[in-house]
Amino acid sequence: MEVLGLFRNIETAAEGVNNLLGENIPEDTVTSLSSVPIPKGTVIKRDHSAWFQWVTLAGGVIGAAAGFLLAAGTAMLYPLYTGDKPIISMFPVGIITYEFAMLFAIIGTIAGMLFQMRLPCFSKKAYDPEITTGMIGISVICDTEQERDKISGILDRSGAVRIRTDEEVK
Amino acid sequence: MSKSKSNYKWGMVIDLDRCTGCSACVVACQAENNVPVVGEERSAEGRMLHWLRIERYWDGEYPHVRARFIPVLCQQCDNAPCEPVCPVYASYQTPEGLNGQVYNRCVGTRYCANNCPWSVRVFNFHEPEWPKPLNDQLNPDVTVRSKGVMEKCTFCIQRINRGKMKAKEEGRLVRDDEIQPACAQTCPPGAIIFGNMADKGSFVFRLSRSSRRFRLLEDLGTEPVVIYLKGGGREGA
Amino acid sequence: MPEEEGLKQKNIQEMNEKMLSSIRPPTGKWVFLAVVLGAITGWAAYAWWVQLSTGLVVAGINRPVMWGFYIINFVFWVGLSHSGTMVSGILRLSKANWRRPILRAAEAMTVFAISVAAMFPLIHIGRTWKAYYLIPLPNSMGLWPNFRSPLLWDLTAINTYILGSSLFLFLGMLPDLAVVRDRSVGIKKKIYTVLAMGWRGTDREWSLYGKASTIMAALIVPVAVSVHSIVSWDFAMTLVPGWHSTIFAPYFVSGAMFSGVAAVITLMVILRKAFHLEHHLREEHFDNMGKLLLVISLVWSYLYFAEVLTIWYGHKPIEWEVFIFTADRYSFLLGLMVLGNAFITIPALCFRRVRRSVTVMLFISILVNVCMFTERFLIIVPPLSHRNVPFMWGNYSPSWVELSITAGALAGFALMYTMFAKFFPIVSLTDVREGLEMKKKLKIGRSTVNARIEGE
Amino acid sequence: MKHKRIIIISALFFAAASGLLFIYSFEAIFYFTVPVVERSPEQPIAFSHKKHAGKYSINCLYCHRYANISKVAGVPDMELCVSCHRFIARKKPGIKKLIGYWERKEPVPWIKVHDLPDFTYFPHNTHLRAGVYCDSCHGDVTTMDRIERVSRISMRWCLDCHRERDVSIDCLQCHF
Amino acid sequence: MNRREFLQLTGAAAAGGALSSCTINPEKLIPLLVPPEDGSIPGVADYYASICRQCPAGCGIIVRVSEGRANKIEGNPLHPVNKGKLCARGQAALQALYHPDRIRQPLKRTGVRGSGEFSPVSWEEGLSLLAEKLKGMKTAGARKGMIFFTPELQGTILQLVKAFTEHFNGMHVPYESLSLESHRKASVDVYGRYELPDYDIGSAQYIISFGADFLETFVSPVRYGDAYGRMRRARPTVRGLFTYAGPRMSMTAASADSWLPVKTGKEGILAAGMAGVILDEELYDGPALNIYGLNVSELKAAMADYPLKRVAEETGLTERDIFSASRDFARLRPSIAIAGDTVAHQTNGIDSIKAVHLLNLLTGNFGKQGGVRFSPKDLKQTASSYSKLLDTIDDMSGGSVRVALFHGVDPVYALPKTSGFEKALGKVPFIASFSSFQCDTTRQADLILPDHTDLESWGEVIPSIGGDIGVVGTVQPVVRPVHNTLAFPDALLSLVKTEGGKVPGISAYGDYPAVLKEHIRQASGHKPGADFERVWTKTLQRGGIFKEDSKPVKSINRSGKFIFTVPRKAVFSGDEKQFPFHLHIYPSAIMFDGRSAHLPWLQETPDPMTTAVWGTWLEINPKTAGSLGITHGDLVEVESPAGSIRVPVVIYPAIRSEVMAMPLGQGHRNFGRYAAGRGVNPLDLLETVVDKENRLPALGATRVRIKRISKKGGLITAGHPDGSYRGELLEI
Repeated sequence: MEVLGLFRNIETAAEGVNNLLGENIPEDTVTSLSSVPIPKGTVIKRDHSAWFQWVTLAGGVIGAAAGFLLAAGTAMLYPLYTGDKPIISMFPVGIITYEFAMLFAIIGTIAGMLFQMRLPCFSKKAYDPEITTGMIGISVICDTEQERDKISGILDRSGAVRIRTDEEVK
Repeated sequence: MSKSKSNYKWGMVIDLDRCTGCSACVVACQAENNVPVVGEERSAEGRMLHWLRIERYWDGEYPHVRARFIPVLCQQCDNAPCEPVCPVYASYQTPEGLNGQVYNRCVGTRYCANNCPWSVRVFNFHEPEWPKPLNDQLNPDVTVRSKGVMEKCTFCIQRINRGKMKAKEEGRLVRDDEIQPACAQTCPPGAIIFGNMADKGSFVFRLSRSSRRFRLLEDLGTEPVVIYLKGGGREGA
Repeated sequence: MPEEEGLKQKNIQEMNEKMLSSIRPPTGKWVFLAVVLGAITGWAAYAWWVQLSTGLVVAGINRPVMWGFYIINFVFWVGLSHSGTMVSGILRLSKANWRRPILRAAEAMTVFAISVAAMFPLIHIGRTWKAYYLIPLPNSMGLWPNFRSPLLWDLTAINTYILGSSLFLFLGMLPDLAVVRDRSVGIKKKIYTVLAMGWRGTDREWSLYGKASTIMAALIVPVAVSVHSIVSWDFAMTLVPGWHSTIFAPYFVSGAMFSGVAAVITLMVILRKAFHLEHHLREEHFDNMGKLLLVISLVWSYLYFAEVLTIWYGHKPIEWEVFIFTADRYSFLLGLMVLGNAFITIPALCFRRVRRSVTVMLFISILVNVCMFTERFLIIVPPLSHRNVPFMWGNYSPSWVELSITAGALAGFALMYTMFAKFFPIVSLTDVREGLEMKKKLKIGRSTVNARIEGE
Repeated sequence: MKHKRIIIISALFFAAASGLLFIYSFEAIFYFTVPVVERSPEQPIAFSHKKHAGKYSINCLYCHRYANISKVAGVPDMELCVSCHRFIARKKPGIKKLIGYWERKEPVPWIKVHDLPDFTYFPHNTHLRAGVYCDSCHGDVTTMDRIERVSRISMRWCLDCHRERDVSIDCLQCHF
Repeated sequence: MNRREFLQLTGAAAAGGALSSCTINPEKLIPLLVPPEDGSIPGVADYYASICRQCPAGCGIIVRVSEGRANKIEGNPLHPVNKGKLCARGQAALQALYHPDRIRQPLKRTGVRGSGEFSPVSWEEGLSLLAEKLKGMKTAGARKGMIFFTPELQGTILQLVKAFTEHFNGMHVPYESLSLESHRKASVDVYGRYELPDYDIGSAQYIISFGADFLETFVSPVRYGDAYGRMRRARPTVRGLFTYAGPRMSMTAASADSWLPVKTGKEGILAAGMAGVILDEELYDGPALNIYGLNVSELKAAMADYPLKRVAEETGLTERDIFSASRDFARLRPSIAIAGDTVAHQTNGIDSIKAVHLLNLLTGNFGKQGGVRFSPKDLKQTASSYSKLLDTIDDMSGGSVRVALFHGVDPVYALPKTSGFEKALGKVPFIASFSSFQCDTTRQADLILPDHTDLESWGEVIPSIGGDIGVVGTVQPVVRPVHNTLAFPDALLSLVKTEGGKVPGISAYGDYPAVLKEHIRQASGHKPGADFERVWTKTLQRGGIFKEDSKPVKSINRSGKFIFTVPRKAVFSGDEKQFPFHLHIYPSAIMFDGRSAHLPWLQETPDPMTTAVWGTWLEINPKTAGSLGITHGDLVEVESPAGSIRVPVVIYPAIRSEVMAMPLGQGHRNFGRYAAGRGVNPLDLLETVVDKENRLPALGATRVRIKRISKKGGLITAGHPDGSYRGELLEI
């Protein structure tokens, strides 16, 4: 269950968050929705440590391996001499390795990022198009009906323009 | 198939003191290897397909002018610049030290042609034509190249293979001057000599040791196996 | 106070409106443009078909000039593709805020330019229908491509670059897609919903997104450099006098960025006019781009000078012969190149007034790209026509087929671009608005944030 | 955190998978490149190798007389067929057909089953001499009523054989 | 079921791999009906020995035949003339066999003469048509009613043609466009031999050639080419030296150690001058002179008013060059002086040739190894006679000729326009040609009875030189006739037969192959029978009878005494004022006299000196060109008293400034798709007879003037014009 309160600006949104915390709603159930990145901590004080750079690294390593295999391995499969170049010649293999490493690193980054964002997800969540016109949304995850009503109450009191829950979206 | 394993290392010596520039070799090559005639228009565009050409250089001024003839064909370099640049191994080094050119593999990037300092590689810019019944004269032992394919002198590989097969049947190595490419075979003054450089007793090897020896564009360090012998003039003795 | 809040929100809506103006339903003008471009591309396609069916004899190439306009185009377009990575990659890393409005335009340009470039090897080779020999696939011949060949390096590098830059473009577009999603209805909405992947803009998403953008920028720049270095090695690896030079890689990279940045400037002018972005593409943007162009122009000139100096001083007969031949037969082109790339551009760009005048910048940027095309011609054709064996010297002039395909490439690129602008936000509005948001000092509830923008 | 490690590992797997996929996903293509010509087409005359080579055990070289002396094995000329069948089994419909062709002075338009790819030089005699007998490529024809292709005649197939017998796999052996 | 059908059946096997990429629909497998009756194996090549007939040299060839198709001509190592070597023209003969524009069956003219409108007829029809035309000849006593034009023939074919013309009391006119008539005349006067002298270049130490292009076209280029190679490099210690004297540096001259650019028509004087030097320096071979019946004092007297100084002035050379050349010639023995076409084709040709031969006598090189040699018995070869030919032209235009037959010659092309041959031919009521191609003459014919090409026919060739070995080369068919053609001799025989006539000593044997076989039997001196059959097969396999009795004649037995005189001044057509330049016409190294111009291989083979392909050109000295404002490839108009032509210019650094050279060979109006209407024929500039008293052809005796027309000469050269001067870039 999710409750979403729309606020006109960051100040009021922060206000709302304060009130929520005041009513001791655990902070890690609260999150903010916005159409531009909000400076860290202005609304939600929670740092999301990213780990997907490790996927980038892994991608790079695997890419390098793949590139090396391709350049060196295939040359071994049917060894044909060309000019004075050895069958496995350092520079070409290096270049291919490099290119593949970069390719897989890039793929890894995007993949890892989406993975950590838990995107793509098309399951209906509490949302309001107005967010993309500058409104700030405060969404709270909760389990029970009364909690929900309580939270929406708080948000309403702290000046939310509109309250939405994922039920009504459904 | 390492570079050295084979008993053969085909090589050629061209004695410029004997060469008269008569162009018999040019036609012989064309006849043996199904080299198409491209016609007047294409010739004008510089798209002639001769694998072997006689280069004529003027030096000096009348009356002390000289004309020099140099038969230029694929130099079959040991460190051939044309080979490594081919993305599909269509051009590669055979165990017997030839620059192989595999027509069915060639995709026609023309990279090899750019990287051949002798410009001996020719490209089929269009489908070759033999108005009937002229096609009856084609040599069945040699592929007819289609459009978009690079080609060049092969030292008459079909003859080399035939000779090797024969030798193999008789359980021996190929004898000296048993194999003759079309150009060497026909050359009236005997300026072109072909043979096995790996055989230290062969005529071609002995000639290649001559004091008159030089190689075209030797300073590029591509190690051509076509060796020229200086000639012409009293100084050439 | 609520009313001013409302006011602000209206502004944002208008801003979205304006910046997404490109995706309004197509006007007659736009359709006409698209049709014209399509026609030109079609003609080029026909020309290519002619070449495929009759062979490369319809092109101007011959012995000894085995490479011609196709390769020139290839190098040129790869060069253009460096715009995006340059502007967004490097400027993103250096946190230059004026980059924001032109970001998307540049990145899109990268993707399309490199795709166009990738076409040319296919058009160039003699047996296009056998091109799959170049791809490393297990096959019935048990044969693999030769990775010792620079062309294979090219293949991999460009493959990497296409994938990388497309992903880069997509990443940058993700939030904007969400915006578009929220503004559109019906089938369109469905499509954009899928593209936006359910982006909501939670603080979590934003923080990860920021990090990813930085990493991507850091990754794409070295790729870009490697791509054009490898393109230069296609030439530098050969024994062709005038090609076989160590300076080629940096020389080509600088040239690529030169033409890339110039192209971005041209594009800025066009977009500015087409979508009325005068507010967002202001003089300081042109000023900054001008400075950038000036720097690169200086680098290019320096490298060119070094290149020529070596040839002149070393005076290796054949290399000198090539240079003399160029200066003699192509004196006009050579002059044009040197003037356009150095002697006009550099002094002109030193003047603030020049850099800030849109029309002059347009002129200069176009001039630079013309000259860069010339430069590629002069790099490729003369050395080939006067190679080591004088008996086999020759000449080259493009045929109608090569010219039409060149025109077709340009048209095709423009077509793809207009299409893109029609369906996707051509201005990265999130970045722009982020910029605006951070303009002010923020004194907020539980903490104070110093919103001074780095870079400007 | 525990699930984080799991995610990392799975991500690694993903990257690895995509890597290998990129290289080896096309192995399948190799199987599609087998020429899609029919393996055992209907011949104009139902000639049975089973009968000739099998039942009457006629030597291959009796009909394919050039196999050991030339690069081509040689399709038996019609005179050869007729020379026997002028007397043998005249009544059979197939033979009637054959005689018909012969009298019309037409050759029988046999359909090629073993079609060597273009631009490839395959000398029969050399292979015979090397002890590669007919059946190693053409299969055991003594059991075939209608001849059929048993081996994929592709370059890789040639190479495998050449490799295992350690004969040259130099390109110019077969392509020139 | 004969071989011809068999050929049709062996599918495209010979096409060496179809061009198309592999097809999905199954290919057909077409069997032979019967095995090839000559026991040839599909996929295995057969080799047949024969003789090349592209020029009179008569080299031995071996033809490779696979699947019944000839696909390569190689030299015959057994043949003493060319020892396994072959020239470009010999190689290209193959394309004459399979030429797309060959005449494929007998043709009868339907349109007006020269319109080229013919309709096919059967052989019976064709032969009977000719027979009936000839019937008249026999009865009507009018001599010369029929004229038979052929090249210089020998052996059985000659007998046949002679007998044939006798039978229809016509006249046989042999004709070679590059006739060696004046050489024969000179050699009769000097050596008392009618046959051409053979030069043992291979073992000579010093050679001086007076315009003799013996490496490209002169008499037997392949034989001499081989000899040249040996002369240069075959001997461990000696490297033979070679000097060339002539106004233009020919391909042969390019191989010379030194080139003496002597003025046009002054070669004889140069030779005389050298003789003078040798006499003064007493470097001559005294005893030899006595044997040859020459007297030093007389010779000196003859040379009296030609001191070295004057010679130098006249020839335009320096005294030093002449002197050193003479001294080398006399000292470096054995040495040879050769006179060639450039000399012969001047109005003072015969004198000049004699002067050159005098040099050989002075140094005693007659009959020596490395000298001038003759075969044991004087081969009585029928040589063409120019004046005789000119007479026949008069007869034809006179109207007394009623039938003209042509075989293997193309006078309409190969005679100067001014000779009026074509017009005269127009007066002849009936013209028949046995040619395989629509050459300019055949075009005029009323009836064409196409002969086999050389590779399809029987015959024999006795080489014009290399006669010191009794050589009879046998020509045998290497493939079945490609088209519906009939062997020329058989055609003649059948014509005689239809007349019920007998050809003495020939028609007894039935068809021509039998005749040939009999002749070979006689030549080999065997009794008919089994053992001869073996000899016969062997002969065919070897490609002829080569008797190795190499006993060169040492003594000269001429009827009269050889009186030496310094050559007269050469006369030229055209006044020096109006026509300032000499026109130097030479047989092209590739096209020869034009008989090979229809072969595409040769058309595309770059000319060795100019690297020009697919056309003709005019060679001009760079200085002259500069002064006339002409550059490489310009189109110019060349004008002579006899006519004018337009031709592109090649700047040629190795030619005298007052001389302009043009090759023979192009400018056919017909002659197949590759030759027709290509280039121009320099003969159009010549007067028929310049040398009034001898009435000999004189290619070099014309003066011209030129005018620049435009930039577009349409010249194609394989070599880059500027690059050709930049050899130093190759560091050689």
